[in-house]
Amino acid sequence: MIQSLSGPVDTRPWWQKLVQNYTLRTFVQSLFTVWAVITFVFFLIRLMPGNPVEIYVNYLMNTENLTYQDAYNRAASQFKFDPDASVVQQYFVYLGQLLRGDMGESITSTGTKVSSQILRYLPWTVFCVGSALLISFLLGMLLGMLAAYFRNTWVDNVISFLASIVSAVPDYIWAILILIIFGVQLKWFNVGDMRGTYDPATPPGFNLPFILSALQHAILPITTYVLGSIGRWVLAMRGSTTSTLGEDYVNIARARGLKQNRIMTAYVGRNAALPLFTLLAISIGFVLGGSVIVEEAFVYKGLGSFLFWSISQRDYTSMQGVLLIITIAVVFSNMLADLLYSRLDPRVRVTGDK
Amino acid sequence: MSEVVLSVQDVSIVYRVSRGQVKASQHISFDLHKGESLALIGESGSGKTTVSLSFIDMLPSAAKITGGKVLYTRDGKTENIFEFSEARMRDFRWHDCAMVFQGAQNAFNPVLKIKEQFLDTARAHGWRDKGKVIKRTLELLRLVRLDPERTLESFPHELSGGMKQRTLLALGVLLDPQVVILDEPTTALDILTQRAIIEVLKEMQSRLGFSIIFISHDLALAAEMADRVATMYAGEMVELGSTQHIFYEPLHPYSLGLLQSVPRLSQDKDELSSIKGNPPDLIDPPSGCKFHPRCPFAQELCNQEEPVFKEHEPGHFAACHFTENVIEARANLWKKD
Amino acid sequence: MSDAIIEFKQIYKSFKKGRTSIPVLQDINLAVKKLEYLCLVGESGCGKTTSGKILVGLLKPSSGQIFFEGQDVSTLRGSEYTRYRRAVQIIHQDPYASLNPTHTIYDILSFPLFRHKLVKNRAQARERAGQLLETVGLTPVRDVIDKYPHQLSGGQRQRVSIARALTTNPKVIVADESVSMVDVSIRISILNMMMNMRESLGVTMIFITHDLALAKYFAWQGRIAVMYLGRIVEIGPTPDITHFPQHPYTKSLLSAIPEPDPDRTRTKDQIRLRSEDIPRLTELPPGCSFHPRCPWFVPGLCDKQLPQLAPVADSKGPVQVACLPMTQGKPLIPYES
Amino acid sequence: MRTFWPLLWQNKVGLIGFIGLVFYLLLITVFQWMVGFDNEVKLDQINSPPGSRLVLLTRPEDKDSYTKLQDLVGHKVGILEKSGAPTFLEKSNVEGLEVETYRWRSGRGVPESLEALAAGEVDALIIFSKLVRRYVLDPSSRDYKVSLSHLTVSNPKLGPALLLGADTQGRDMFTHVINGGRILIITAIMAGLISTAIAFILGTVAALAGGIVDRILVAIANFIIVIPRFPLLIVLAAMITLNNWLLLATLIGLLAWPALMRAIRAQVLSLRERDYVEAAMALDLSRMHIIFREILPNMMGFVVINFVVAITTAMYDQIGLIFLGMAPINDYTWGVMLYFGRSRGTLFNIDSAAMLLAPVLAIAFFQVCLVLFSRALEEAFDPRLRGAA
Repeated sequence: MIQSLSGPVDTRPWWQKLVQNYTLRTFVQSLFTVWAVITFVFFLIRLMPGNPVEIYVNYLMNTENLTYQDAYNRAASQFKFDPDASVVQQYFVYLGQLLRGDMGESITSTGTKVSSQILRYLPWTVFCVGSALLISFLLGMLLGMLAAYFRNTWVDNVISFLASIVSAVPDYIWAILILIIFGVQLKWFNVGDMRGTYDPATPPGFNLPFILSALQHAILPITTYVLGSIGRWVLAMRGSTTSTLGEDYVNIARARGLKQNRIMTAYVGRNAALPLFTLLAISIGFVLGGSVIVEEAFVYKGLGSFLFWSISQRDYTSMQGVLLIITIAVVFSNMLADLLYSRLDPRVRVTGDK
Repeated sequence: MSEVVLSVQDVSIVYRVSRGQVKASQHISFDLHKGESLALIGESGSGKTTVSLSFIDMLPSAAKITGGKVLYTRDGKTENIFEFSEARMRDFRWHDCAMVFQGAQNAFNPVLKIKEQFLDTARAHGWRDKGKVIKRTLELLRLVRLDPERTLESFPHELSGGMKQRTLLALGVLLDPQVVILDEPTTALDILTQRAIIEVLKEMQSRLGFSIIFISHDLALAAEMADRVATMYAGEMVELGSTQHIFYEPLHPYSLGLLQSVPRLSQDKDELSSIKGNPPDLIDPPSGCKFHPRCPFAQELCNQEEPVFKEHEPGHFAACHFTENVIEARANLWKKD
Repeated sequence: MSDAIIEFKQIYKSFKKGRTSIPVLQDINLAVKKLEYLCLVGESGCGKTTSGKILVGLLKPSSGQIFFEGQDVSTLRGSEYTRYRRAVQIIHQDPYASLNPTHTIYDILSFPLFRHKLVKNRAQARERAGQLLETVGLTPVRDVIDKYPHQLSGGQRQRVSIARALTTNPKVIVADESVSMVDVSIRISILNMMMNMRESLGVTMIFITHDLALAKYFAWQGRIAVMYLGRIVEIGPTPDITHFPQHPYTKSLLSAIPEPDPDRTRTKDQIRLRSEDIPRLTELPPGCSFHPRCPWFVPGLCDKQLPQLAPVADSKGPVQVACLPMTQGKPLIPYES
Repeated sequence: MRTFWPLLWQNKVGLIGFIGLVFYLLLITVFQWMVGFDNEVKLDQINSPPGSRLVLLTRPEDKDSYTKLQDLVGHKVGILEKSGAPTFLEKSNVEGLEVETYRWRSGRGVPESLEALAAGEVDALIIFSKLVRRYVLDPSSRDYKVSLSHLTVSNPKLGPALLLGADTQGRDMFTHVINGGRILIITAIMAGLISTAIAFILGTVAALAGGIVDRILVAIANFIIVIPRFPLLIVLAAMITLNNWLLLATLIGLLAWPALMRAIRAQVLSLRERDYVEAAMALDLSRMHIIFREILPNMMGFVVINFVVAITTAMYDQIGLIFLGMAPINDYTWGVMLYFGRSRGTLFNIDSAAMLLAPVLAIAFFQVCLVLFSRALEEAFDPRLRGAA
């Protein structure tokens, strides 16, 4: 009476396999979300009462004494839409442009492509936010695990208390605190020298002085992002590890006489870290959101600072472009986190849902 | 009788809680012989799991062993488990004494293949020869009637509950332990799956010759599996004897009460009755015999003096002041059969 | 059957999970006579709990009709429907999950009393709640009525659940595994109390359990329906089912159950199934769903045709089985592969 | 709830948070009323460097002679014409002071007055602390004109010194800090209420209605959740003129509900499966009874905790918006202080630390208190954690 394993004989036809493929499905879902966001942002900018086009038309009428029609046509040429077409038609033209990677031209600096502007600022933000997330994710997991292992001892109390405090304080408050205390009062560094993304004296390129300069300029924003996000990781990892420590398989691993190291890494650590990957995506969105103020505070010329600039200049095409890029980044990092999770958790790999 | 593997002597364990001390297990003594299966039966909170957790030092942090010793003998050498160093205890676990917990649903690390988990266990106890471990694993999986190769390559979630339980049994005997503790091994399993586990267990025990401590609230299972049975009530062992003793000649009113409260399939209409009252509060247990508030035979003495756990006939122990009344009552009750 | 208080006619129920639909109940026909003891027995996933929930109106069947006192429930409207809902009540399995922890016992009992205008004011509600608590043996009432569920023991909570089910003066009570989580020593007293409710309150009891021994005790004067994978495979008077099981599944089940009687349980004949895999509900085998496991499988018959409940050939007994060879009068021959 | 207070008492960290929140409550009610709001623009102080206060400067040999203003009676005191000193002296009502006024001339009058002090033309000088640092204590200063190394700064209690200095218009910053929280806190609470209410209603409806309603609501939530909230908020703020706190609260609330809505939906779904809810259904208790008496009490803790968390989110959002100048800056709030700090360069002014740190710390502590309190609530409401304690 040998028992056979029920299940994994896959008899689905190829097209069904394709449709039910987890990676593909996640990807299509992400594309759909991006499309929805594009549509949302487009109509938001076009159809809101007092929408940017209207405002711009009014602005032109007031400043340059144009008639409504002239002003409208002028606005249309700058917003890159056909003034005679309906909003829906404009929408499809816009979609087509987007597919070709064309986000239109900046309104305030005529002739500059929004996409090239974004490409200029994006890498710095990606560099900053990316390294900050990596640092706080790894460090946070480590501290969280530590707190969970020493549950209800002073180690845990200190770590959890500090994590609560750190997670409570908004990242831009950290930025201001760093500036006031270390920059202005203690003069540990010269704030003025650290503005921008690198020292204009060092030519960009893959060489040590440039990298050092880039790091020097990024260190403050990175520190701020780390401070702003690490508390969450610590608390999440502590909670996750605590509940994993209570799992049967961990107890049984102990009863099996496994060495402590092995239990802590392969049994507790791996399982406790799993839920954090889902949080990673949310965190990316959060940190990117905060980058607007943090970059502004440190005068770091990244995407957030560009967004703020375009908003204060009422440069709607740039604004639209940046908002889109940020959302797409979040959607796809969501997807990546999902896929990463499914790589790490065999339960998802097979069934395709959590 | 054959040699004693595990000798439990006067072990007491308490849990510290905010209200005081829960006297979870008090003055537990018994000997486990080589190759026998001993059932610990009792209701929830009777302390049967607590005492067995203490053998492998797996008690929760709130628990404290307040007395007693557990002597373990292997190859003629006897040691007190409670005095083990950490390293010795780690090696003792699973290699000498494996514990199969209830609810195997979650017994395996969900992110590792079954094979990894067998290898992990072997590696932790110094078995370096991977091929040999795999060979033994395949053998054991076949013994528990699973498809060995496929089980080995599976992740835990790909196995059904019954399969996991059997895989865990195979893992339990991987290192050829002398003692296997089974904590409610069939609870939450279907009847037919439970039957398969029972068969597998019996076969494994006869092949490998380990001793079993069997923890259950299910009298029927004990009747089928055990050579000897110990009844536990409110943290104390109240009766210990052969399966025949406990099921046909119980000396303790609680054992008798339990037998009276379970229906039997093969009989026609049974005369059943519950034990009156509720299990006692273990922080503030009743004076004297802890069972006396629920006992139909209780007299003034029971309230005042704790009965001694003593041998009434060879191999049959009980802690009751008035065993002769129990014998009389049981004769009256079972005459009708 | 005019004396049926509740009747299932061709009840089907399936749950949707994503794109797949899981058939939980298939073609259930069952008539429960007034004041009859009926037990639904089966392993987990057989659909017994779903049947219970459909019976009390918590779930709607996917197709089929339920008759309450001869009326099709789906045609009942307004007060008629309310009358039906009040007349059938359920007692859940887990005494720890079935009482809302934020309410006192009085609250729990008084909500339905007020809702159905069975009492006019607080004083009346308290009095009625007290009566109900006395009915279920929770005396003295004043020790219980203002407590929160967490202050009571498992057995006491289960009694409160029963009292709550009685608030609406029901005619039918479905007890879903209602004692399986209660300590062994007090199970019977709760079961006896429920059985007494038939006489004292005129309640028809439907008992759902996986434990055949309990089913036998409870429904000795009634009937047992054995379910397997969403279908009733055998139904008949309890003594017939427990002593002379007909369907291969019932036979295996009975042979697999250990008994609290060492001699008897060890000499029991064991039926060996051909497979221990329980098919998934989403991938039910064709024909009789038990055929891949059945030791008396007849190729070409059992795997082709769907068996219907019918009396065993040549017998005029009241037992009905869903087994093609038996109903067609063919002898059961062990299947050799 | 009856078990809540003892649990809070045991949880010292949570207690700190709770006490802190009570303090903030007092701040926006009682303290605020007691301190008042200094909205009087002092034209004579218009040039005062932000955050500085008046100090008394003397020659070293007189270091300990003047501990209060009265000690200067009969002596000559130098003041700058447009500094706060004239008003201060006027208000302090000390008779018999000889006052010598020096011209301000964009600060260039300062060295003059200092020279006068060094030369013994005046016995003491009432001057801004910031200028002292710049002209007297910092030898590298390019404005260093005279040798004043023998001068000492002493600071007798010059009347009611401004705790946190004055802003660029001479208004008492301390009163601003005390007053700057009310609107923020009320708005944050409103936004928290709005988002929690939306999340609760939609989550409950989605879970109980199921089917297509559920799928649509969840899809909307999933959609909103991927758009980074803060950038969207500033884009929206660029289009809607946020001149109204209720509007701001509504906007924040409208964007912050999805995560909580999904969590509440999951909670209701799991609670709905509880046996006691099923029993209530079997007893034909009303839908309202089931939602409000059976389900809600068992997730009240969850809702309250998330309400507290929602307040922190709203606080983050609105102060962020104000900091960027995209939300109301007419009302003088902590956020506006930061905004001015950034836009007027006070951030980089070494003497303005106290003035900027005050709102920064007020915000930070408020958030910390909320988080500590919410964590205490979590422990109090979670029976699993409670058992472990």
